[in-house]
Amino acid sequence: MSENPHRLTVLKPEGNVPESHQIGDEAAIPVLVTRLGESIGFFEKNLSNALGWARKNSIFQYPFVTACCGMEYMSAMAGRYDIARFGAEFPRFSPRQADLLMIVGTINVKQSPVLKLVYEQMTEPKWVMAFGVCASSGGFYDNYATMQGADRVIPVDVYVPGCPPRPEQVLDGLKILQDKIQHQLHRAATLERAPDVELETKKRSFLGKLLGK
Amino acid sequence: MDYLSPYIPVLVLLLITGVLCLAIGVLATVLGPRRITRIKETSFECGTPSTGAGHQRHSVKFYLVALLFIVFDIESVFIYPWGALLRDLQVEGFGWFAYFEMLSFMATLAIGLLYVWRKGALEFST
Amino acid sequence: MTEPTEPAAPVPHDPLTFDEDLLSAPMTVNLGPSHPAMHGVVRLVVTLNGETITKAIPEIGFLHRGFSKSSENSTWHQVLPYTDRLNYVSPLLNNTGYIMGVEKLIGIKCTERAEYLRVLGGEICRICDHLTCIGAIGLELGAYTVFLYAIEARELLWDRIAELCGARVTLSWTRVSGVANDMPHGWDQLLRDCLPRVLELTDEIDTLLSANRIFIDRTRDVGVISGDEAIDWGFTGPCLRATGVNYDVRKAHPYSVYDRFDFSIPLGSHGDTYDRYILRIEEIRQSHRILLQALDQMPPGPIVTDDWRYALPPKEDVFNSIEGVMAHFKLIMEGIHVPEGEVYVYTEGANGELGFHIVSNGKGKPYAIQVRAPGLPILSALPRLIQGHAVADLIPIFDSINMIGGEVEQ
Amino acid sequence: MSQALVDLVREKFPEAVTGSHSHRGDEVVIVRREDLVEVIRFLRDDPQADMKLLRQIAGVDLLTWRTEMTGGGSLASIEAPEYALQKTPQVEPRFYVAYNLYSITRHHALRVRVELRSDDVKLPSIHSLYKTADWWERYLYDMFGFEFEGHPNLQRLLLYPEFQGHPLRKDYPVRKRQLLVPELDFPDLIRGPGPGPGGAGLPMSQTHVGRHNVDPDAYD
Repeated sequence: MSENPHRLTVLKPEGNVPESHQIGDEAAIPVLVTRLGESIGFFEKNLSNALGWARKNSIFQYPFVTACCGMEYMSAMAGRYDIARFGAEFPRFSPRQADLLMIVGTINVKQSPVLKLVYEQMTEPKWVMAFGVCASSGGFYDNYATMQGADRVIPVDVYVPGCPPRPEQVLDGLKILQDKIQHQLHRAATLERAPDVELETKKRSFLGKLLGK
Repeated sequence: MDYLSPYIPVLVLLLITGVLCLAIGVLATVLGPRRITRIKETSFECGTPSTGAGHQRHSVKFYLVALLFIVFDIESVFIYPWGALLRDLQVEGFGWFAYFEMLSFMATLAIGLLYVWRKGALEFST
Repeated sequence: MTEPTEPAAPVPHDPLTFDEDLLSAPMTVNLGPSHPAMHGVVRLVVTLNGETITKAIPEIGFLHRGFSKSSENSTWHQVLPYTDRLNYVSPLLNNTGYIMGVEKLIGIKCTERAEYLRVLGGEICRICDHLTCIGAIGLELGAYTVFLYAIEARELLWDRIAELCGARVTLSWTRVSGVANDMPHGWDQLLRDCLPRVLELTDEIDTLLSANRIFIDRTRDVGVISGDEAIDWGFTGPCLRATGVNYDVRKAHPYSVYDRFDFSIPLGSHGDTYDRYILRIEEIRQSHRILLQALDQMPPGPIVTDDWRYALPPKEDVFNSIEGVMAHFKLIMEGIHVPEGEVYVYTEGANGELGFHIVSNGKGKPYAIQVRAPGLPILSALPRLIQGHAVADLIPIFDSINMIGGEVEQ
Repeated sequence: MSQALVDLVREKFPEAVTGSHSHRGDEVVIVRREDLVEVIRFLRDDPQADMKLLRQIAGVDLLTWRTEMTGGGSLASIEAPEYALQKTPQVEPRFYVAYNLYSITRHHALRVRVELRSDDVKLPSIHSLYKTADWWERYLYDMFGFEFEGHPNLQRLLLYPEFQGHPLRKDYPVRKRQLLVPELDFPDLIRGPGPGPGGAGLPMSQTHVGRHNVDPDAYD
């Protein structure tokens, strides 16, 4: 990978890229192991499948709604094309409690730092769905004001085409995301510090010291 | 032991909910990944970097409302047991006494309410 | 951003007075762009004294997609999809507004049947816009069932729109001097069947909200503005009629075939959030009346002019005659040549008067095009509307002006 | 009947009105920059005109009025090519600002037009007459760079403060993006992985893939 000045040192997003064994090691290329079963032990495989099943069926979404796709988002959320049938019904308007960042609508240049900050503030495991063509590739707004797709700002897992996509397409995108979550490698509590950040020693309350947090 | 027997289902219920909450809490901390980064620690202000201090002096009005709430909430806490036991008291002949007792308790608080009302502490948007 | 508190003047302290001199620092709250109540595109920095709002600075532009610049580099027909995405809640009203501007520049008349079809589709979209606004008001005040009823009613209407125009939200259905395709066979009976259900749901919402004690307390005399000041701020549409000023473009300057229908314009009296809400419910019923009359008076005839300089020739002519092929090719490749000129055309959008200022230099592309979005002046008056109210009142006020990011920030 | 309005303005301000015409039913009055505020105050306060509603303030850049290429089928079609823009703008006055006024009680409309030269884009602000003019003037400052003297806070309305230039001017290219967040390295689906064409490290958005003014040897 040539040293590209524009390349942002992006954390290896644990959520949507199968976790490589050494987090933060640039050289470790996240190889998509063809047969997941052989690479890890029996217990780890079952735990990963169980965790994948639990996480895929209870996605809390953060609806980052900006433009016309919001109308179809309402339809997907409301009674007829109910997204609740797939467990993703509960919108959480705080990145702390959300698993899925749904970018619904156009991301223009002024909105890109906002989108990046919200993505960075989301807690792992996190996934991103680009809802609609404008979020996937800028749509037909190829001009000075519009980012040509949200994946120029943050890594995106699932692209839902359509301007705006019909609610069935959205549910199909959600199914694809759920399959991806199911087949990812989920590991137990990984307390690695992020490579480039060493938090100063936090003043820990009595309970904090007690629980050794 | 038979005196406590009606409470066994409640005990079982408490046990189950306790175990359930504990299990969820422990599982979440054990299985959930924790990647602490500097940006994640900053406060979320709808996507814009937060400005200004986190802790500022709140208006006194909030404190007043909280105080009033506590006063009248405790009052209602005392009324519930009284209401439950009124019938038994009446059987033992203390009915009227208990009734007037509670009436005087509520009268004093009513006077307090009147004072606060006249003083204008209830209008919030001054 | 916290302003320093002024030093309290040394006045003889009356122990019984409350917190006159216990000044606390005004708190600055940032209702940022990515906020559900701000529709994701407006950033409002609100300075609070306790609960009451003292100052609010709106910042917009988070959905500025360069409509004018992109339209100046597309042919006259290619601009249509851009106009859909201005007010994406009632897209056909934008299409009609823009195409009437182009027709006014060319000086061409739309065919009779197409006028009725435009009115039909436009009124259905107006009902959808009001339903979405009412659903949002209900949702953000906690009435989730109102939201579900409104979206269900809108789904029914979107089915009819999908059958008529082919798409649910982004229609691009009008063409110069006409519409893209005719009404499918038996569609008017489908519409007649679904309208009573829509009205039933609207009445359900009406009974749920309009006489609801909590709703009235939250919206009556909240965000009040007088008629003259509203005009000074540039209000039009339901927000202006809520103050009692009778200005509706369909009645003031009857364009298209609106003069053939009898419908009334509901007027409010207080100019507050409750009136803006109740007006929208009333306008749904008026639009329903227009729809029924339009269905009854629907004339037969062509849906687009046969002048091939401006309208695509029918397919059998394109495949069988050389003139058809030439006309078709030149229209697609070069776009229609609109005579030089500058025009401002205004129609009644769902939120107010939607104006297009179009300049043409005789070539295939619009030379300059700017939209008079009904939402922009109303949003600029937001700090004035929420001044002195509690933070909780900010949400219903913002919902009642029904700000649509797409049209305000083009 | 709004022709009577034009005559009313013409005889009230004979020297201020430099021209007037009517096109497709829209009355237009061209006014000198200095008397703009007077004319509009007269139109607003005069009971006969009674123009209480300022609908819109629109701006137009007449730079490529003659040289605009014919319309092309696709968006990637011909913008005004660079070489045409380097030449000094022959069109003088280059910009004009159109004030669309309307009277709700009289049901008539009028457009007041002020023409500006390219080197001197100042004109008086009318925010004292209409409260709605505040944001329209900020919009025109943002898009065209017109300085409205006397405006309370003339800042960009839609674009971010770091934006250089004024996009709705005809010499501003359509796709010139000024990014706030550096772009992620983006594998170009057509040309395969690695930085986009147009020199090492130039992210996709800055390139003009398949568009006309990219010199051929820029492709690596």
